Amino acid sequence: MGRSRHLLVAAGISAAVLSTGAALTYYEGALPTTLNPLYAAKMVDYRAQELVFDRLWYHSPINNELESRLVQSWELTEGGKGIKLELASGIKWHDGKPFTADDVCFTVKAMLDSGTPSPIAEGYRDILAGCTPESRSTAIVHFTRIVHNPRERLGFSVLPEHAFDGNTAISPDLEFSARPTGTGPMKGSRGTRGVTFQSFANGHHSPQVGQMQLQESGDPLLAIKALINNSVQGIIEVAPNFRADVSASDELALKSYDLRSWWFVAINSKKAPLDDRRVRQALNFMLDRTELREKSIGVKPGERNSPCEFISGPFVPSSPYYNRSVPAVERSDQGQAEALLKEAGMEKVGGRWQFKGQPVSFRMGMEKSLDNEAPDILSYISNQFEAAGIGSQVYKIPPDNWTTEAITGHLTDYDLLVGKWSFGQVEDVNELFYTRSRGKGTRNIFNYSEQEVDRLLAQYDVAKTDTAARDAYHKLHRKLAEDLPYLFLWKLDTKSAWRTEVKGNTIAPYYYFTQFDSWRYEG
Amino acid sequence: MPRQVAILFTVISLGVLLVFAFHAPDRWTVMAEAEPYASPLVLPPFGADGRGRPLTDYAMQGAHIVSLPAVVAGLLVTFLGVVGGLVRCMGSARVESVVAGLREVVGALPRMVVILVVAILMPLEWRSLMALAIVWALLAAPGAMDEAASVAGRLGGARFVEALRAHGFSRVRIYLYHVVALNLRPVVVRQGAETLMQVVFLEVALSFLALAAGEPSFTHNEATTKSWADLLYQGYQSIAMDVPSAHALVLGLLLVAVTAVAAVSISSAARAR
Amino acid sequence: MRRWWAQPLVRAVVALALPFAVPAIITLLIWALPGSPVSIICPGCDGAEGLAQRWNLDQGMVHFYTNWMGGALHGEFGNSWRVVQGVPIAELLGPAIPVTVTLILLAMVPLFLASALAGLGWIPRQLDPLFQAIGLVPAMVPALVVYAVIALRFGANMADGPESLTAKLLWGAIILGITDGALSGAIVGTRSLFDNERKQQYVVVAQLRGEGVLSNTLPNVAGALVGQMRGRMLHLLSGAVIVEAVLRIDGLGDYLWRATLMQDFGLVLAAATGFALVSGAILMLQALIEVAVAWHQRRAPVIPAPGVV
Amino acid sequence: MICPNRWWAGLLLLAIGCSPPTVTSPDPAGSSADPGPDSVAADAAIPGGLVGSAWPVRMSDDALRGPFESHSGWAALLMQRDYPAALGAFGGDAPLAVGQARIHTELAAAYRQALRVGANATVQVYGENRRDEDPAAVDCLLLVSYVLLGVDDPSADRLQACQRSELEGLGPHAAAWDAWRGSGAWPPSDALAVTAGQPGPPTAGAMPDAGPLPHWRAVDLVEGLEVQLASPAGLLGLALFHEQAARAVYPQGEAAISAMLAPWLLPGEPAPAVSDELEVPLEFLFGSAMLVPADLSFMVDVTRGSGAAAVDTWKDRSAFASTIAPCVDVAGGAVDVPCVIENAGRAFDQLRTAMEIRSGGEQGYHRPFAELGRVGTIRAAEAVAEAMGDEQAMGLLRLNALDLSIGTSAEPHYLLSIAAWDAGNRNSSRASDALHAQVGHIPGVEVARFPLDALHVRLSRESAPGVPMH
Repeated sequence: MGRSRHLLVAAGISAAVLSTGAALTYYEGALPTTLNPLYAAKMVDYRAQELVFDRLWYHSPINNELESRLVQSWELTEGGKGIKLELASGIKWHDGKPFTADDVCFTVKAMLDSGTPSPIAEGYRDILAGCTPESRSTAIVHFTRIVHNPRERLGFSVLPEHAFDGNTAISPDLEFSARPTGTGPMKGSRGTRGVTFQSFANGHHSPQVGQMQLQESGDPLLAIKALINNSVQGIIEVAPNFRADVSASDELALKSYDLRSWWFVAINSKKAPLDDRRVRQALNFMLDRTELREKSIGVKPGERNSPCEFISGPFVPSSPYYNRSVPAVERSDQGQAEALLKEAGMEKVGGRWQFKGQPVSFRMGMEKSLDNEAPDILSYISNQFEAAGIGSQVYKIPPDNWTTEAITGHLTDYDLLVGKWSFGQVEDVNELFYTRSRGKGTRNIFNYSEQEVDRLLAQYDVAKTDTAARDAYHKLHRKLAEDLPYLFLWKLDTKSAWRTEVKGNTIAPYYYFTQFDSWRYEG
Repeated sequence: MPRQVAILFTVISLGVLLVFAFHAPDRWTVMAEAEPYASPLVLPPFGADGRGRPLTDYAMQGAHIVSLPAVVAGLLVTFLGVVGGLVRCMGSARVESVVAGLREVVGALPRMVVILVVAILMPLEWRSLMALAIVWALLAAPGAMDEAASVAGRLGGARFVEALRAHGFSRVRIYLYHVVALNLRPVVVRQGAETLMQVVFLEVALSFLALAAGEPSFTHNEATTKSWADLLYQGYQSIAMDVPSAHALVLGLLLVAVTAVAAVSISSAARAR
Repeated sequence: MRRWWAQPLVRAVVALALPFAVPAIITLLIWALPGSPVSIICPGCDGAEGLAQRWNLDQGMVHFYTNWMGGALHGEFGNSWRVVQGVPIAELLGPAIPVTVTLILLAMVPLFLASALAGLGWIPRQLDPLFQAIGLVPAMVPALVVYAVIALRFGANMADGPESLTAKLLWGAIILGITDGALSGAIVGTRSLFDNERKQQYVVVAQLRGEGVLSNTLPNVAGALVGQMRGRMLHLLSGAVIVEAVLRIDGLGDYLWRATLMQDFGLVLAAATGFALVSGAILMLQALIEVAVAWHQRRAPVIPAPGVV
Repeated sequence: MICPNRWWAGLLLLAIGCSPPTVTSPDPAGSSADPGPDSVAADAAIPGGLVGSAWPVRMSDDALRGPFESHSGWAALLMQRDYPAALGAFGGDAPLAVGQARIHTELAAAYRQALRVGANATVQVYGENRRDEDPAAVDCLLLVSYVLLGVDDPSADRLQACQRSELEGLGPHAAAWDAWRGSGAWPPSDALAVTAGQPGPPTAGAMPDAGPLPHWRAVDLVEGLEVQLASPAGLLGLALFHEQAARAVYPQGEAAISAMLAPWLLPGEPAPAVSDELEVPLEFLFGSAMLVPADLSFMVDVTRGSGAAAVDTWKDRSAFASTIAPCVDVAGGAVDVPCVIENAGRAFDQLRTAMEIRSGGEQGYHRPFAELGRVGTIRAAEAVAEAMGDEQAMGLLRLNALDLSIGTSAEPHYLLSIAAWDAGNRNSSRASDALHAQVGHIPGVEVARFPLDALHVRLSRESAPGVPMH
């Protein structure tokens, strides 16, 4: 090794750098858009922010207890419409300033401030009414109504008042988004190439990993080779076709990451002929999901404990909201598809379907990063449509355009969009199917609007009992399986891969790094 | 290189590219036809990729992407070169200074910067190589016009035309045959051939960058079309990560070489006698 | 060009105008894009009027451009919207310009050497095909191989971290200098320039008088030589975008590439203006050298070339 | 360190200091070069004598493994954990009684865990999170659940509250179970008699389901919508059916069946005696998370006998006890989790080395078999932590074992026991995923789904607002 080290120095990499303790480096599919918790747009944002901030209350990943590192004791006040928080002492912000009740109330006020255009704050505005700091260590949070389990509703990250000099209108492009000040176990700073985390021992945190680095994994093959080669110590989302390599290695451990995700093909029901429900149902029968799954994800039919299970509605099959009386279309049924298209006024000329004399051809897009998890799925879908006589032009959409244009309903010149949604404990799908208006239906991809669906979603929102809410979503499931704004494909589990030198790496559902204090890296 | 050999090489190389381009499947065949990374011996003629699909489709579709835009850009530069030369022959100083000024402005910025700014402004569905190829040609044109003008200048410019007029040749014949065909041909054809090659390299570069950055390409719709950059990308993996895809790298470099041979042989075929 | 100073003057004017023209053209084109830039900055944010007002996007193009240029003149480019949301652009591009200039200068080293040797005639013509063949290798293949090896060998954070910057600049310069026809162009171009000049009458006369060939030819070809070198540098600047993006070097080229992908208009404007500044500087340098050469030539005796009426 | 070893790549990158690739995968830890079937490695986790008797090592002998490998029942059980297919195959033309008994015993254990899922979910949703909408009928199910879990009911007049519900058969059902509470009689035949969905007499090879579901349809007190209810006790009948079927088809295995069931018994059940000389057929060990017969006895002793003290008792005879002994501080009442994981890894390597030596080279089945040994070790330590009340260690060990319980190590009864623990911790997402994975494979476990679904809806509607993310 002597010759090459000498050459390394010649190549400009100083030997000193090589000998210092290496940082624990892990790959994410993409870099976080922001480290400001109010503007988390993707799952990678949530995971990175969990290292830098403390949520007021969180669920322990081990026994799911509702715990808080910031609140020492609490009691209900104002007859249940308020909760008085006695804060823990000895907690500092990453810049050394003390954590006080003013910070908690500043965060609540910032979320309620209309100058903070954050979709996440929007969610809290109909629950939180305000906050009054009684003393440096006591704050009272006011709710708009009496709620069950009030602590469950206070899962937001607390922001430092002094970092914004008290201005509660927080805009996404402040320097805070790249260099935040939090109370979490790690002090984070977003560089151009990744995010660097530095441990910050605190009254309520004692991280054992000194330095950590988040990198963006471009090529999945390079990522797995780098992991096997110990150039990187972890990969957050391992694509199904690489999981066997990880399981077969002695130096790697495949860890489960509890994230409820399901895949879909959104249909532009505003554009003819897709505005006709029978056409959408025909497309649903044209897709052979079993073949799609086998070819792109590699799951054989009938395989037990498969990470990928078919769905017929907007929920994962194990969820109580899933209407189990609505079967998934596992195999294609060309006969039924043809009958429906004929009924919708189309005719097949020379093996190609025509609508009003024009050959039917759809423009289909997919978020590019899904190609890593299900390689070539877009081509397989378009080939299946092609075989059934429907033409298609297919495009891969940059991840960034997906966030800025697809989700916000701007890609209206597309006919079909392949995507995926991820959920935590809350499986509220109102934002996906509600008619898009101010504050509602913010993720309604093709601005789908259907009266019956809006009624059911409203019924879910105002349901006074669980049974009413569940019935509403069961009916919604059946209605969507019939009206098909989406072709529902499947749910797919997420797995992470970490080297065995990383110990005590308990992975929390959805937020991932909640138990980071127990992580150790003996690299 | 003797002229006949140059013409032969031109015909062969252009022929290969155009045949590939013509037979390119318009839909990406995802049917595996062999073992992953099958060598050319197992799956002639070029072997298979990581999912058992023939590399010939990569070569053909890549040729299909670049052929038309590259030829159009080459012809555009050739045409503008001829215009530059003829303008010098007309001896109009004002037009010449306009061309010189244009050359300064256009030549001021690195071409890739201009290409990227144009690429950012193209909406997603207009993304194609043609627009970028034309921009590249317009960026290369002032250089070609300048060189053609200097050739025309060495001829004697307007005085050369007057001298031939004295011999009784018609103005059109002088410009087309004497000026362009005989004297400007080598320069403008070489400039056109070089632009043709550069446009191919531009496509490979942009697609390769998009692959390395995990972004969709600016030049083609990689959901249905593969580019030569995909070959080079798999090839790089064989060097850096022991993936058995060296035959993809060889094919990629071979296709790049064929393009270069085409450009060089066109230039030498059109060389002055 | 009748008067000798006309050409350098045009170059100087263009050099000064570039850093203002480029952002103006880009702003014009940004406004031509469908959809409002605000939705790109804060997707799905309702009530983002405040943001539009904050970034001067609410009163049309001219308002935006004048404010942007006003800020740019004293180094205030605003914050990055997408690439590194929230970080001041000046902080990103500050270190990026020297990195790119270093890369270009390092890449010029092999070109200077090759040009000098070719000029002196020490590189035989038979080697040209070899250099042209090397020139054909697209720059990004060796670049990505180097990146992958650094990533696999020294760890991903090293590959992207500052520690490996020097190594990446060294390798980037070598790749940039040799591939994409840069080296072969330098050799062939310089040699043909000097060969043509050696055929001139005055060189023969100078040799008869026992003077050195180079001392005579150099002043005359200096203008063309500088023009060629400037063309080469622009070619390298163009290649730098690719090499930086692949080797993940935080230079102007890479920021421009990433800002293009993520439609971070603030950064695109600043990075393109950065390129305009560098190109303008090279252009100004060429104009000054041309003036110097012309001034030197005017003081030297003029031997009329035979046969010119 | 992988470096491109192609000559041209090496040439190209010589300056970057790329030396020829060293062997990347280190030799399995602890293996000494000199052969010797069961040589003791320096940092051995399992004593040398025991390694040879562990079923993965014994099964490396082709002659011994042959009959198992060729029988479709074992393939279905081991590769897919597919009970219906395995049971069918064992009951085929040449019925394999021991194999059938093995499956019936595992089913008996699985149904008991499914029962605990239902009971815990009922307690959490109707006990801890009672809402005004919940009908009186839920008090009856709460009563039954508290009885089955052996937990004191916080409310004294639960039975009276239950009687207010006029749902047909629900009152007597609750009363019968209330009467059985504390009687110590097993099995609770009288209570089972008034429990819905009871299967017929136990017959080998049969897999009855839980009968028509839901057991009752009540009405919520606010909106008047239908509430579907099912009593977890419905699963006890199925558990006992399979237990008795196992004992009937393989009478000689009485002690082995009891020992295998012991860790999964319900609180009210009498525990079997801990026997030193336990006779366990290879068919019970093959493909299970127990390495040697003494491991079964050790687990019985930990879960139903002397608790943590069992570690010292069995240190020399049980592979698990010896592996986890250095990590258990009986006096301090704590288990060192990293130490357990480290030692389990060593046991894994030891088994693979011994198997490699026994079968003369690396084979495909070595890794999955040794993996079962590693999972079993961690599960043993988890049981010890539970016995000592070290909640934190038990939780961490469970998460580690859960990560390893994939593919051939995904034992349904263990996964359902994790679901029961999750349900008790109100972690309804993971619990419903685990239960859902068994629905359709183990008929009747859907009984537990009714209370678990109710729990998940209640929790998800009352947590912090969340938006779908991509």
